[in-house]
Amino acid sequence: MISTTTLFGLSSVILVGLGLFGLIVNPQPLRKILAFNLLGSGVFLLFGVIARRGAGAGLNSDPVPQALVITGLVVAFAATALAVALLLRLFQETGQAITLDTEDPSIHAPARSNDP
Amino acid sequence: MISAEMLLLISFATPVALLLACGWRMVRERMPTLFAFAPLPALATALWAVNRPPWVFNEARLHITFVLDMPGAILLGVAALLWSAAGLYASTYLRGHPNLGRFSIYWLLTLTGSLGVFVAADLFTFYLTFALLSLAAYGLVVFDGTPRARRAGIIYLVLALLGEIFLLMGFVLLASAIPGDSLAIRDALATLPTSPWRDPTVALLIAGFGLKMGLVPLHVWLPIAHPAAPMPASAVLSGAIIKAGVIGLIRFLPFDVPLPDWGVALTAVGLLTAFYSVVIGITQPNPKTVLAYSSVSQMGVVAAVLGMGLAAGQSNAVMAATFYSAHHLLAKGALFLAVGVVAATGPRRLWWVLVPAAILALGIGGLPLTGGALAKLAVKPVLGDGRVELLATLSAIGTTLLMLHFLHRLAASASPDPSASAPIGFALSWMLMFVAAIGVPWTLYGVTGIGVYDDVLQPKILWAALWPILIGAGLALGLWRWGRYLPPIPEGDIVVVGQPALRVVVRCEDALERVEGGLRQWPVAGLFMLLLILILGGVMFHGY
Amino acid sequence: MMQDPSNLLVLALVLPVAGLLLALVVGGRYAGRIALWLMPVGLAIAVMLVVSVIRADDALVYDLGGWMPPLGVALRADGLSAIFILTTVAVIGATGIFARTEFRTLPGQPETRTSLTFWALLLALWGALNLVFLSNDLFSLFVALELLTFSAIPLVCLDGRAGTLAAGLRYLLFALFGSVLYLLGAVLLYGAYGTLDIGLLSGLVRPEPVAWGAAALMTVGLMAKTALFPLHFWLPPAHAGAPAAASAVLSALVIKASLFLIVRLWFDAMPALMNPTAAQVLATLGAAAILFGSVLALRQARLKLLIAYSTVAQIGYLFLIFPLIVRPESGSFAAADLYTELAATVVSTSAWSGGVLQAVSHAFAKAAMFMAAGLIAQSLGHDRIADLSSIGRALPITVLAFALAGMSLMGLPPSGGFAAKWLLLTATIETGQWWWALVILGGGLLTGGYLFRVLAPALFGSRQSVTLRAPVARYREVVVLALALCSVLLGFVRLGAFDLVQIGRLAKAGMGLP
Amino acid sequence: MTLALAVDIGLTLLVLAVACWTLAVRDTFTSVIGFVAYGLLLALIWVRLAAPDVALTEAAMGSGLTGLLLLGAAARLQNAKNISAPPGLALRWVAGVLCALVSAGLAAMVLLLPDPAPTLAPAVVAHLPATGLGNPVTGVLLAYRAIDTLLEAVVLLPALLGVWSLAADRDWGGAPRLRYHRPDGALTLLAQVLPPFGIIVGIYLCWNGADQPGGAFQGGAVLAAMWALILTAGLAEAPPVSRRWLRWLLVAGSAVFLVIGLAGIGFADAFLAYPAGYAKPLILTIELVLTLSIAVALGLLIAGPPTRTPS
Repeated sequence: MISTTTLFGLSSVILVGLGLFGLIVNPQPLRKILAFNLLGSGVFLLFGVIARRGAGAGLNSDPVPQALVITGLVVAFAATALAVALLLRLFQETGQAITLDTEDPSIHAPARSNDP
Repeated sequence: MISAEMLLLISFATPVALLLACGWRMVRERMPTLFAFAPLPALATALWAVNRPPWVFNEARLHITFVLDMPGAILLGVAALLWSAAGLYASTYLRGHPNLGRFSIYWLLTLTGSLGVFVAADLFTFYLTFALLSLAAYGLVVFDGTPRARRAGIIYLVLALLGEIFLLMGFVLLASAIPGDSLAIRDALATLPTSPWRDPTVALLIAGFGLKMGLVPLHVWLPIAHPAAPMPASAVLSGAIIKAGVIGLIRFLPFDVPLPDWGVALTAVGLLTAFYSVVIGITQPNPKTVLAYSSVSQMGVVAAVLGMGLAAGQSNAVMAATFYSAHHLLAKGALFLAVGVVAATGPRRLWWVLVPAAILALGIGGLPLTGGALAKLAVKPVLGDGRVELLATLSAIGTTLLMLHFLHRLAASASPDPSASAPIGFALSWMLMFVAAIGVPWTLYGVTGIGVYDDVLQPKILWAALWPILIGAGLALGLWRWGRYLPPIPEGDIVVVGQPALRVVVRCEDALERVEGGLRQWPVAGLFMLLLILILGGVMFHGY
Repeated sequence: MMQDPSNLLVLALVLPVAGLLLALVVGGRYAGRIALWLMPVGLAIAVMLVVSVIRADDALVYDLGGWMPPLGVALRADGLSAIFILTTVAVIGATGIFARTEFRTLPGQPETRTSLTFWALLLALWGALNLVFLSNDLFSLFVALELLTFSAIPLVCLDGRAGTLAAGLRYLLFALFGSVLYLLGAVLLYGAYGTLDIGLLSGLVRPEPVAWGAAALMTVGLMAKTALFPLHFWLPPAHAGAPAAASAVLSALVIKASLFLIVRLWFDAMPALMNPTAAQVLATLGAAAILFGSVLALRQARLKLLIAYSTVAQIGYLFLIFPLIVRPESGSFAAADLYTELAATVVSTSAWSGGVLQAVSHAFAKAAMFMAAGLIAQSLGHDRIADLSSIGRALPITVLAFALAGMSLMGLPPSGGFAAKWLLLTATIETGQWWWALVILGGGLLTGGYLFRVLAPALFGSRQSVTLRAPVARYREVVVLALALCSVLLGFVRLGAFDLVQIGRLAKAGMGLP
Repeated sequence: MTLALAVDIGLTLLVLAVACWTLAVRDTFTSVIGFVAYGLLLALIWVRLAAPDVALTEAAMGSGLTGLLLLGAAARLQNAKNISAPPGLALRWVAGVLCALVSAGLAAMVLLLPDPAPTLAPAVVAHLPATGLGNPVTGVLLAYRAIDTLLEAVVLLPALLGVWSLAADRDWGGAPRLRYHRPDGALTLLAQVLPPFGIIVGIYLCWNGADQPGGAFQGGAVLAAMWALILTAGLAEAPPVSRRWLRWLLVAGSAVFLVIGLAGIGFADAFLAYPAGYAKPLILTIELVLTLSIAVALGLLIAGPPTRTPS
């Protein structure tokens, strides 16, 4: 009989796979950011499963991974916010939804001085 | 009484101080006038050291070790002499030149390395000075800024770096064989014969130093780079700098333990070089190129001498090769200066340049009573009586032919203005070198105990030196008569194979660039990330 | 407070963080001044740290909050950490002086954008680096890596051009990709061993599937952040597009942080997993990095891109140390005699010292090169390599600094790069892996090639006069020269001083290796 | 099969289905909505994993704040010309296979995790009395691993500075503006009704975090979400980034934490240690200030870079 932790553990692993797939294959930056969040949630879920497996001493779940997941969620949010801000600024600058899959050729063109 | 430490210190402090002074524009503009004096402390050091037991200077904090022994001191002394004379020449040559600051920096850098390499006593110091002279000399080769000089510079640099690579690996192998932390050349030599990496070490060392000496087939850069440099730089390049390879072989090969295979191989390469470069040299119209090929040929003879010594475990080969090289250094340096003097001299005054030049040129072939004859005499015992000796004699014929061809081309390169005469600086330095090239070998020959003067004057020996000259002269007549039928061969001969090789390299680079362009795609990089996870995980799984 | 040298670990961590908070409060007008005042203090702390580690001849450990691992988090400074902390403060300090007037609010003007963000982010970056070098806990290290990423990426896009924004976004997303993989590995380790402390893990990790998986995930995740070939695609545009001062820090330090963690993982956290074949895989990637990075550097039209690709190549050298530390012929370990086998596996210290020296001298050299390129770009208004003829006439100190730094990259004596190359070559001989020697030597030739493309016209160009669009402040040139000289003079550091590298190494301390 | 397990399986399938749909759906806006739903379902899973603190954070941050952020971005990017083509079929297949392989490997590792699982729960419980706290998660966050929490609060600052640094030079000193389009009635209503409750919940979460599920991050996230809602609806303006009080608010949490931590060196012989008997009040102080700072930082992260151009 499959246990709850195994079930959620396996689903977390599938979420990781889905997140990886989306991050690699989807060309739109916003969808990549979304896939990154999916991937991250899969990793956090796995940590939650590990916490649950470590129940003991009167606790239903090991609190250390829980605390770490909370911290991790904040980091992931900050990362998402930074990425979204960059993406929107880039959109504002170029006026089109750029792709990250291939490089902007202008970077290889001689640039104006970087120093003001 | 100045101590040896002080002398040695001043020898290197002088060029370094001048180099630092180049940071100041006022001094930099006047620096060439000081060129002639920069090597003089080193000359004094060499004079101090001649005929004394080896003396070691160790500065442990900076890993700098020097040794003053006979071979090092002799080469240091004659090299300092050439640097001084060429410096005098350069100060006139550069007058009013817009880039003379640049020249000064590279001249002094090369000078420091060139003098240091003769006295370096540990692997680090040797590699440091060797690399310094190799790379700084690039600045001299390309100084003219012409496309020809720049091409020469690239070829020079590629091969010089290749040589550095051979040496670095060889040195690491040497150091790895030394028990403990020592980097002293003496300790390296002591362990080399029993080192587990003996053969690769010796091969790498011969390749690295042979490249600097111009041994075939690693000689290609030399006939291209030496003529491309300005006249005084050509003189030191062909005279002093290639001797870094000679001192390298002297310092790093174990001459008291016979290594027959390597000895024979080195001799064979040396003799091949000696003949090959004569054959190519006689097709060259430019007197400087002819001289460069002659340098290659002469270094071949030195390599043959060292090879015979290595094969038989004869340590007297060291002094013989040193003396031979010292003579070549002076004579070749002088002849390069002569090319410059002749180019500035009209036909009317030409004879007083051409006659001494002829004496020096034929001296390289072994003309009796010249330093060259002494040099040939000095190496004779090492070469023995067999086939090698015969081949060496034949190479003297070749050298004579090559040097007569040089004189021919030299005379043709005189200034078209009949009354032109070389500036006093040119003439003075040339006369100085001429005197040195005649006088110094004679002095050294007796003083250092390489031979006794009485031997030199025996008729049998005089004749033995003379007949190859005569045959060479006969061949030279033939060359003048039928020389035009010789095929034109570019400078650096086999360098032409570099062209298709270069195309292949460029094509490979194109391919790499295309592949990298593909890898810069996000999805591809992402896939590689997953692939690497699987590979690393799999490899670890498989490992147990 | 100073009696206990382990307080230095806390200070090294708190100083930049406090600086960041302070800078944010006082604003752009004083942020730069705060950073510049804190840097000498940081330098003093770093020097004291090095001295303390040498004097203690062991790692300094600090249990934060008085809680011992596995419950708490420990800071730990061994010789390796101390060296990197010192290098970091030196490079960041030089960057600070270099950028002193570039990012500032003029008196009487309202606060400008870069005058706050540049300095605050530089301080955050410094704190993140110190944390990476000090933390002994895999999760704190994750936070440190993220802190590093968040402070590095805005620095890339400081000029706000579309090109650098795109480069920054690619960098950010790929770095996050790497972080998640790293975190996944750490999670698995916690699941298997119930701790995230490196010291405890080193005794617990056994060769088993979960550990292999974790090691693979974490290594690859960190490789992506280090930009090891073929995961390097984000680096050239990001490092080339950033302002010179930022590029210097990014190329010199930021990528080394994740590399440092790989080393920590392999040799400290999971020594039992040290696998010769996996080490060969890493080094093969390193060799490919050297080849591709150098060839691409040869073909760039812009100076900063050339330098960025040179970083890609130089990272490769650092990955060559793995097989030189893990000997190939030592086969599988039986669990029983694991530690004796391990003792035989860890060979001479040459590779360690060589690797560290390579990392440190590259840090100084690359910082100098990016700053020199920045000065050239500033004074010419462009950084096209084809138009750098005779620039040495106009900017002699800058070009000299570039040449000296290049000397170190090429491994010419007496530079730090030479000493590093020497040690690495020695290690290849000692471990009988001559093929890596060929890679090291060939890479040197290629390095010479791409530097030649810059230096030959710069030093030997035929132009008689070069007109500069903007003058270059002398003190900035001097900073660049000082960095380049550091990387050259490292070669004179008595190699024995790099015994410091060995102090407090877990694999050594815990396993009683000679 | 027990009912609980059946519920778990149903929940899992639902989460996986929503996740797949989120990835597969063509329209980005729809995809983000899917992600928000996914986050809420995930919070349920966290409850099932006996991790209410994480469930709260996931709901507030993972689903709420992230959703708000992504929705805003998707709305702005909706009119963008899409010039990016997806990679070729072969590449997608390879990616799919590799992802599946990685997942399979991970699944094997999950199944191979040791039993009984190593855990720090006993250690956490054993030392909890020393901190005076009732919630073990808060104990980990603010005592045992206080450094992570401190750094976490600090990490928000460079991220925020990073977002701010994306402003144009001329916009520096202006205020962030969140309104993407004309707010509709529903949003305004929501923004009028929800915040009073949200703020109470946020403060409660923070205050109660010492003993019950909740804490600074959760409380801060809820407060930030409320603020962001108000800003989005256009009911209030964000303050200009150059305001000194705003900067103080941002750093206050980390600064107080840092100062108390440093005081620990003198009074409790370690950085980030609390003197015996004072642990709980100090932790509560830190949490309170931290909640405020985190709320401001998170809210500003959503609000984006400053601007001066009128709407």
